[in-house]
Amino acid sequence: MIYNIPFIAVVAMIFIGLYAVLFKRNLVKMVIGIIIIESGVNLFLITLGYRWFGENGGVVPIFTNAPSEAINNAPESMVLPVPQALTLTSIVIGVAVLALMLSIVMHIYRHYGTLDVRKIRRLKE
Amino acid sequence: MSLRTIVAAVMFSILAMFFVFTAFMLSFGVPKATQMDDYIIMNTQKETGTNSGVTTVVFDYRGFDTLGEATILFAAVSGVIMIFRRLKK
Amino acid sequence: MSQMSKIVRTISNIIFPFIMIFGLYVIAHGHLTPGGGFQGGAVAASGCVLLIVAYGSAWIFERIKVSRLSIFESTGALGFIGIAFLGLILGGVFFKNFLVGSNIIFGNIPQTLSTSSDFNTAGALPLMNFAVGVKVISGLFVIVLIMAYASCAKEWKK
Amino acid sequence: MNFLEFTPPLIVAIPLFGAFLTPIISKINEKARNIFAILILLITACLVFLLTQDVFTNGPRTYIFGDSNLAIPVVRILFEVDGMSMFMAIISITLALLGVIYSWSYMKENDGLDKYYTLVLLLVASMLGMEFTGDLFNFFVFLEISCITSCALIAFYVNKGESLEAAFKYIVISSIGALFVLFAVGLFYAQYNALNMATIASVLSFGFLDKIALVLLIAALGMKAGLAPMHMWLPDSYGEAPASVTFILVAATQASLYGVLRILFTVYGNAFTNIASVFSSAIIHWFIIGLALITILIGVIMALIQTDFKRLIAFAAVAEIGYIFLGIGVGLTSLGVGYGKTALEGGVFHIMNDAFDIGLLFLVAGAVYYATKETSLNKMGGLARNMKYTAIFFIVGLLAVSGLPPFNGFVSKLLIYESTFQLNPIIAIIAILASILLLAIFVKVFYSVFMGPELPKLKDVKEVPKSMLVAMGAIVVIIIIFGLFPNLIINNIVQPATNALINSSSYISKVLSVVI
Repeated sequence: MIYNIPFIAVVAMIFIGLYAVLFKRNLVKMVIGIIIIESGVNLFLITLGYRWFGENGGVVPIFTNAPSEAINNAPESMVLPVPQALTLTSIVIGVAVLALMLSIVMHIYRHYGTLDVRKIRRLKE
Repeated sequence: MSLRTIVAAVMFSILAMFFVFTAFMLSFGVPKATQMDDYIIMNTQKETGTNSGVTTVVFDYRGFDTLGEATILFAAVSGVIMIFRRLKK
Repeated sequence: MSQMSKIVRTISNIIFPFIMIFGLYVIAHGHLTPGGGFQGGAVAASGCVLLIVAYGSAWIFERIKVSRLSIFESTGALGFIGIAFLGLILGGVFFKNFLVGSNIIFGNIPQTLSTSSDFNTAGALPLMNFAVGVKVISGLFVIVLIMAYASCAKEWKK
Repeated sequence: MNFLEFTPPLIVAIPLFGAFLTPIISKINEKARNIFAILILLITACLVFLLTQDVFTNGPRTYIFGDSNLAIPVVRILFEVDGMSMFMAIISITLALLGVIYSWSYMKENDGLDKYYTLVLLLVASMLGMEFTGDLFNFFVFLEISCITSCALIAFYVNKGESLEAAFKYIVISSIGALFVLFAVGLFYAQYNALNMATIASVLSFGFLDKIALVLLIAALGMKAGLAPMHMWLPDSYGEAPASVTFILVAATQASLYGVLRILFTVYGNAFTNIASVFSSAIIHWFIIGLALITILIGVIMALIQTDFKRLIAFAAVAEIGYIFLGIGVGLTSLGVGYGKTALEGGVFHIMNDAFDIGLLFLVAGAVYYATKETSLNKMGGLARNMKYTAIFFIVGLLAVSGLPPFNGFVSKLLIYESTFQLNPIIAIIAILASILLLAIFVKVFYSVFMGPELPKLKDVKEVPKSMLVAMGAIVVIIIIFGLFPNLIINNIVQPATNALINSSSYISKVLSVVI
């Protein structure tokens, strides 16, 4: 039985992302780390909305030519719709943040000529 | 091992302990409470006339989130255009 | 990016309409099948990005003005918030679905748990889907176009 | 259905509508766009003051999106406006209005201004949205909008390397913080299948997952508000952004500070009181007080060694946020009992005072930069001769920030000192010493910038244009009024806000009574 492997996958993705952000020197690798955390949290939101039913699991909550046995016991057989809407919003947020970060990284590279965090860090405390 | 990496490692491990606990406290596939979602699945066709439960939540029940999200995309595009405003031929 | 070879450009000319039609289909049938404004807009935007890749961002950057695209995008956004304000004016509550049950357009209501799919349902949702779809297509197209052109532009005006 | 019924959504929807319209209007000409932006903010300001007067008299007001009747499990998004959110909305809208008036002439010679005004209107809409929403996920969406818009605005001076760096550091830290907020919202959804703050607050059982959600929320929102261990982004972004943007960013930081208050007092409100887990609630209070003290000390000590004018004021802003959290931490220890109530009043009042004082100092720094194009302190001198008004404004600002009697800083800091002294005298002494040190730093800055010999390079410096003086003058008037009539302000602005925070049951019953 897949006990709760999705949640373990979420924790693993969050830590790979956090590791990349905290310990990596290259700016682009930090951006990739943030996107990994982003997809980890999205996976967490989606797995919250899953619901077992029968042997092949819940059905998507869309009624257009849905299978008949899913229609008969309607709410229990269908997966929860709200986390899917939340994840849609969070994915678009990920795209927006990614676009902004990459445009800033492009500018930093054009301005400093390097992507190494240590060389750029002129803003001392 | 500069001080910064030690502090980051300590913070890293404390966070690790929190997240691992959450992973084992939640049960996959058996949600604890589902009253809100059952209401949406049963009333989506009656109240909004939509067959797809997800689109009802995205555009009607929680439409204001999608307005917020449309502004996020709008803000990101204006931000990128503003940052690259010096880009002429 | 420089232009691709002639073969790639002709193939992309052939495929481009099909991608756009599929994207618009996903936007239009958001309330019946899985999909909607954002997902369909992303599919159609990938069709436009195919053009950027095939014809080179410099070639596209001269022909398509970024300011016109951002006007296109803010009209999409104004459409979306306009429908929300219409809900306030007609239905009395912000974001009210004022077309459900009315016989203007998209008015009729399917009876509960029916699996038939009738396009003329779901009140203001298809309009919102179109508005968001227009916004996402032009928004993602602008972002990819600018970043593609910026990466290969020789120098920027100081 | 009188007009007041749908003012809350209008207050957030009008700036959004204005932001979407600005690119089209800026096609006409420059002046039309500036007037349009100020007009939008004026309409919103009138609506905010109209709603404030109503909410302070007859309690919180809710607004349901999409349908007038509320379904049994709260499915729709709900705007819940109570005393505290109106208090923060007043601060946000006044700072935004004065910021846009200030940036009319401050930003005149820059290019790319129609995108600048769009992003400023979006930032204002997201601040007001964060303060009005009663839905946790909606709060996350507006928090994310304010992250993206302020990051793009911080990176406005594209050719300066430091502002790009500050923007990148800001967006990295804010997006990780926002993701932790989303994770906590997921935890609430997993247990109670509700996203509405009031329904979660009424059914919260303070289990282990709720403790983790509380830690994540306090860490993420505290970091966004500038609390000690993760405040590094604040001096960089405040120092590198244009002064009018920093002025509005001060209000955006306090919007996430409002988020901390809303989580602590409303969502976990009755979890602290009725579940007599004295042990865990005591940890939270002392934790916040400890962090507040560290923030004050870091802010003041770092401000001592700064040579850049705006970074110095940014570190003073960090110290001021430390005072606010000190007031809240002490207020939490004994909710509603004697000194706890005065501490909370001091903390909440200090949010408004700090917003105006630090904002005024940033505007003065912007005026000095506008006139001399200089930011480092040792390259300036003798500016008082030909920048008289700015010098006077700076004196008012520095006296108000360090809490001297005739101005508003004194009133709220006195409340905070008085209550922390009753809790633990040592903390109060440290806070007072830090405030005196702050005064010393600013006097040194005043002499190095405004007094001193006439520098040859700065001989032809002339006073800043009219619209900047109007904005700074308005804040000085507000500071003096608050300073001279504190009881007037405390009784009918701060008191309703703190009462709204303390008895969170009125907030919760407003939603649940509508449902049942």
